[in-house]
Amino acid sequence: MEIRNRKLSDAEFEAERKEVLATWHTGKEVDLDDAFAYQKTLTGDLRFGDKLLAAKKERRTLIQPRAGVPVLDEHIKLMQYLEKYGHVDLLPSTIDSYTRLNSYDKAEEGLKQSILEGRALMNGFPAVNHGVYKCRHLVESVKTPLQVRHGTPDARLLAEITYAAGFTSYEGGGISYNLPYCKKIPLEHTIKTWQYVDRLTGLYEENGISINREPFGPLTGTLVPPAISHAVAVIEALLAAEQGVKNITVGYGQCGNITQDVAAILTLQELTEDYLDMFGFHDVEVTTVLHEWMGGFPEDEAQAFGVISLGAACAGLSKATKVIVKSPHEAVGIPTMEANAQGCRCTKQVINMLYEQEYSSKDLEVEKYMIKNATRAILEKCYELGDGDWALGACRGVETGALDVPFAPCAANAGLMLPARDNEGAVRILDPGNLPFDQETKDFHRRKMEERARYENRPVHFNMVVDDIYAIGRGRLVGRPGMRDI
Amino acid sequence: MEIRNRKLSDAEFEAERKEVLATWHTGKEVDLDDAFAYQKTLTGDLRFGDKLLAAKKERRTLIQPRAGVPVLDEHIKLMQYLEKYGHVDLLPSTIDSYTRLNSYDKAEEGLKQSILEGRALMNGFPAVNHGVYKCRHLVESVKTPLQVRHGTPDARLLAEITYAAGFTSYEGGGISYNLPYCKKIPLEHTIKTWQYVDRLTGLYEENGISINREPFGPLTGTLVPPAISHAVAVIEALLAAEQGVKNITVGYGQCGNITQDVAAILTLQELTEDYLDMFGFHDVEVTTVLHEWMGGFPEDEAQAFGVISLGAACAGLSKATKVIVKSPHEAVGIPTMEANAQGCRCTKQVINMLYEQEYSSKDLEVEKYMIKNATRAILEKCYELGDGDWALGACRGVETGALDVPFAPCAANAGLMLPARDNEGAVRILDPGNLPFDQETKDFHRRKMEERARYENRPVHFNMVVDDIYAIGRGRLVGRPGMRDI
Amino acid sequence: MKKKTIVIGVIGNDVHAVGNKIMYRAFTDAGFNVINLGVTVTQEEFISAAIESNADAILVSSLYGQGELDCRGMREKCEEAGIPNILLYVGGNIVIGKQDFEKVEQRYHDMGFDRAFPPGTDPQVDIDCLHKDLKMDE
Amino acid sequence: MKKKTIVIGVIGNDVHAVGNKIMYRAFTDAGFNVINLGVTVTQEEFISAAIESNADAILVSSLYGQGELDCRGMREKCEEAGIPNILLYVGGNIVIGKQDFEKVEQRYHDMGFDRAFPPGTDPQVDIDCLHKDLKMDE
Ligand code: B12
Ligand code: B12
Repeated sequence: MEIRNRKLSDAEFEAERKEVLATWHTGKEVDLDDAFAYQKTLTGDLRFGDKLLAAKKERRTLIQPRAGVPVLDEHIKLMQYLEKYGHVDLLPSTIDSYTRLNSYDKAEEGLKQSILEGRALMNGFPAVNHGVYKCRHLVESVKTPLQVRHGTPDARLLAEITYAAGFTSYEGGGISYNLPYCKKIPLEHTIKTWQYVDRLTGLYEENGISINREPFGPLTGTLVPPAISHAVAVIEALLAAEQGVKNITVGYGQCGNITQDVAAILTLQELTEDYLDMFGFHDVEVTTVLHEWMGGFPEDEAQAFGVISLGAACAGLSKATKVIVKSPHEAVGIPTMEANAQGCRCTKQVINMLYEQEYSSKDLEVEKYMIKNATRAILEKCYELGDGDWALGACRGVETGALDVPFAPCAANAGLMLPARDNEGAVRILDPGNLPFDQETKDFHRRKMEERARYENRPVHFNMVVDDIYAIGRGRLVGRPGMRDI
Repeated sequence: MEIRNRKLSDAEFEAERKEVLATWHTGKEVDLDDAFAYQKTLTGDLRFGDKLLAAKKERRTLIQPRAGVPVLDEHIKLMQYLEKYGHVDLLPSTIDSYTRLNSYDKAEEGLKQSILEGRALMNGFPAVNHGVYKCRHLVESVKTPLQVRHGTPDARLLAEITYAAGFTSYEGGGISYNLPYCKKIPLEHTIKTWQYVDRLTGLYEENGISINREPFGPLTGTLVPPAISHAVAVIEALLAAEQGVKNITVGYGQCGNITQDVAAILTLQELTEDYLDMFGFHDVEVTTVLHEWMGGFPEDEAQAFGVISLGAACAGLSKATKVIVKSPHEAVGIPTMEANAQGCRCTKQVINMLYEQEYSSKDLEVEKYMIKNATRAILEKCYELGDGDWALGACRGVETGALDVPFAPCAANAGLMLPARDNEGAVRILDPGNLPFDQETKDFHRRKMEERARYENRPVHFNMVVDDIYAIGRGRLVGRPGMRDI
Repeated sequence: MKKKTIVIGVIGNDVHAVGNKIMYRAFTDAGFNVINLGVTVTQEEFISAAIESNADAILVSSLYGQGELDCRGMREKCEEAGIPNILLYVGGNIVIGKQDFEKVEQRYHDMGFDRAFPPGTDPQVDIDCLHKDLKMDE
Repeated sequence: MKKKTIVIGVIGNDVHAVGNKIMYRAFTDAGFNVINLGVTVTQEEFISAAIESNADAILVSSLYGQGELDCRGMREKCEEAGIPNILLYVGGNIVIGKQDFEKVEQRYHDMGFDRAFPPGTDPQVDIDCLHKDLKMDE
């Protein structure tokens, strides 16, 4: 497949669209004019992007949970509960894993079984199976804007249906919903399907309807150094902008060291704006999202609240535009609506208490500098590999390991680099693999890892990585040798 | 009463001691030689002070809950539960409020009723009524050093009994256990009874047994500016050192602005060491304690976890030697042992995750400077008022409002100054009353309050204070006009 | 309308002063004549203050958990003192620990309190109840 | 003693890769011959890999919650494929939400799994069970 970063022509889009809508019977329910008309009834605080922009202006951090159950009525109940008892500012609808891999028939079966057994057997809301009208019923049952949250390599039909139904934000992207979310799908393929989603978004935009788009920041959620997720975010923002997207939220998953986390959010905003500007997209609005800790959680709920609070604190201190909330059930399973709302209230308390506060650490500048340098190095290498084309560059970058996501299941990912925490708990590069870093950056990371090795009296080694993966679940940030629970 | 800061003579002490031991029948159980011998069996990690010093060296923050129930067996069960499921480093025994005001007969009745009804009717452990032997049984039932935590203006008998029983730390002081804890007892009186406690501690010290002493830092727990609690802590440290105390933990209650809180712990350590040194006490070991938020809590447990976590974060970031933990039941009532342990585990998770991290805010120096300046101003004024005697100076300072604790119930307290939060949530002085601040300090506070007034578009006024008192309970730090829950 | 008089204070060995200070302000602002006895108030002190001021109600605060012990027999003492029908409220954290409030309320009703309020009750709620119980809006 | 062979992988549409990578390492370090099928593995893939490698056990991971749907009929498929008695383990977050694990275990036993493991089980526990069930220490 030849992939290029250029706007789909109307003809290309139309042709592809026919195929997409035919992949499941609910595709028939989508009518663009009707969709535009419906979307236009949703204004002000009912629009995701508007609410984000207002928050950004006030330097407020909005809160949003993840949540989705298969059966429509139950899902509506869940959303209303989160509105009322979670005090959420933004609502999700988390899509089930069958839909995510386009197994609509399996989803149909799972939905049926869930109704039959009276309990959820799927991990999310199968929006495609429900179709446009049922999803509109959902939209009309709440007073809060809704976003589709998923992990779908080919999310074209899902976008068609949910946009037509009045969702005003859509998570995902061709890289961020490939590498962490599938095993064998080529990157060209997902970038292409996501060009479609972005073009669809652009089409709405051209018709006066702004839909917020959010590349998935945390990737595998496991020791992802900021520069890597930043590079993905920037590329996906550029790809989206090319198709006419105007409202983008770039994301980052809390790593655990406060200085690094605050620096990450600040640089994410700066870098994305810089690159969009540099490539001529001057009218794209950029906001940020911090995801509370995305790796393995402690099983104990009280400890989980501690992790949640520290994530919330980083969001609050960095003035991320929104924060994606975890629940005290995280380590065990999909939260009950009560547990989910608890995570929200805990987060809101922390966010509120930090609203007035700024984080002005002396080390912040160093951290910001290092993140920016490393991100730019990856971006420049990709651009070069793509001969000036971001889509091609992303593919070649991933292939060669210039853009390398740790622990990704996808075969396309090189998997050569290894991350680990340094002695202050910041995520660094233990082995750069083929990351295109300059000597300064490499030395910095190496020095940081050696500092830790000296402290722990063991060599810089993969054991550190394993210990770090377990660490937060066992009550600490850095995986020290011989650590016990708490 | 003539109060002077000088070491009690053996004769004075002996005479007073007879009276003290006669005030309740369990006083007969105290025999000093036997007590020394018993205390000497407790070594290493069974001694509170040693554990604190080891932690200080490693820059670790130990965790300690509050907990106490009337019936001995239940209390032992509680302590063992907290050891096992709270992962606590230090144990308390919180004393009931009848014992605190020396109503041993009422305590006896409450204890009886509690046994009779099979549920606790008192808010703590009546150690005096239980006496030396039963308390030794408690000490022997746990592997963690125990501290007496209370709020007792005249705590002489309680000290005699618990020291003899093997407690290795004792909270309180003549000022900090007067102003917040009683209505009419003159300050001279409590300073005098606490000289006795400190002399008793000194006597143990002279016999090779170090007992840790901890002035009560948070005072009324409600918008107490650091300089005021610091001044009390320093004076009580000096008074204790005069009687021969060698191991002192000075405390501070989280105010909510991270920079202020970290600055407070750092300056508390510095100031206490400086003054002890200045007055010739070169061999006193000083450690610090941060109390998680001591004011009104949110009723919702998830929100309470947020408050707890932020407190824990301040302790972890400032490397306080220990942190006193709150529970998610705080707003409602004395926590069950389960809720208490939850607070501990949440705190431990946060503390652990911040162990490797430092807080190096650029504003920290300004904050430290302001706290030190204001504390020194109060201390110097008291010293001057006391004609060079700290005990007399404290009394005269309180009388004139040079040392003024907000919201204190005690008649001795002037109650002229008013605190409120500034626009960043730091606790400032809204009305200095008679606080002996120089122009720079006064201007600083005034400016900070005016900043807030401008932002809120209302005058600097007592309404701010009321709003601030409610704020954290309602889900935020600064009490803004018209605020709703969360 | 004549100003209604209420006596407020914190009972027993309880020294929680903050809520008391705020209640004083709130009730004064709401037009009551408030006799504030502060903290560590005995049943006897409440009752004599009520008699002296010819009060319409006594509002007992208890925060520290021992309220149940401290409040026992208060209604009987009021009867003995000749104010058998005086309105008696209690509020704060009136028992030890987190308990089912309906049961707690019942216990206080049994002790002769007209109303018992759960933790953190907003002063506006108390004021509304006083208006109702003292028929102030009729 | 001959090395025991085990097949591991993550079933269904599940892409949780981290635990799988760590298990691969842990079992290899513990002396097993490990066939790792990675994520999104079908029942058929597990079974053919087990037959091909003459495996002693299949360790199914399911993290994403839909394991119950994905695992139904697996024992029957093993029987059909001629490995009716192969040791079958399942572990991870094998149901939706926080459920009573005893009931969950029962459900998986009923489906023909020899053992089911609760969330976050340490690899050492799995290794100990394998040693026992494959009589490796006898
Ligand atoms: C600040 C505080 C302290 C300060 C008090 C300083 C002072 N002198 O005022 C200090 C640190 C000294 C302290 C000490 C103690 N405290 Co204290 N304290 C608190 C805390 C955190 C806040 C109280 C407060 O000021 N709230 C703000 C004000 C505005 O609200 P309020 O007091 O609730 O009052 C409002 C309403 O309740 C209502 N209200 C109050 N009374 C009445 C009456 C009527 C009739 C009505 C209608 C309404 C009403 O209106 C008020 C104004 O809005 C509470 C827990 C909480 N609420 O978060 C614990 C708490 C009250 N304390 C408690 C305890 C046990 C103690 C101690 C025994 C120490 C200990 N074991 O930890 C000692 C007691 C000393 C003594 N002899 O009394 C417990 C009581 C437990 C229980 N009931 O089961 C609590 C609930 C904490 C807990 N969960 O363990 N405490
Ligand atoms: C990281 C993570 C992700 C990453 C995964 C990246 C990747 N590709 O690997 C991302 C962000 C992409 C992700 C996506 C999703 N996730 Co996820 N994820 C997690 C998380 C936070 C950590 C998992 C992890 O890596 N742990 C560390 C490793 C070392 O531990 P482990 O995986 O548990 O494995 C160990 C043990 O369980 C055991 N073990 C595992 N398998 C087996 C098998 C046997 C036989 C034995 C004996 C032992 C054993 O040994 C392993 C090594 O120690 C967990 C929650 C948690 N645990 O805290 C949720 C979690 C697993 N995810 C969940 C869900 C629902 C999803 C999504 C559907 C999105 C959503 N709704 O939020 C998608 C699913 C996509 C898909 N199609 O599969 C749920 C599952 C819910 C449930 N079962 O009820 C969880 C529990 C979170 C939650 N509470 O909602 N996730």
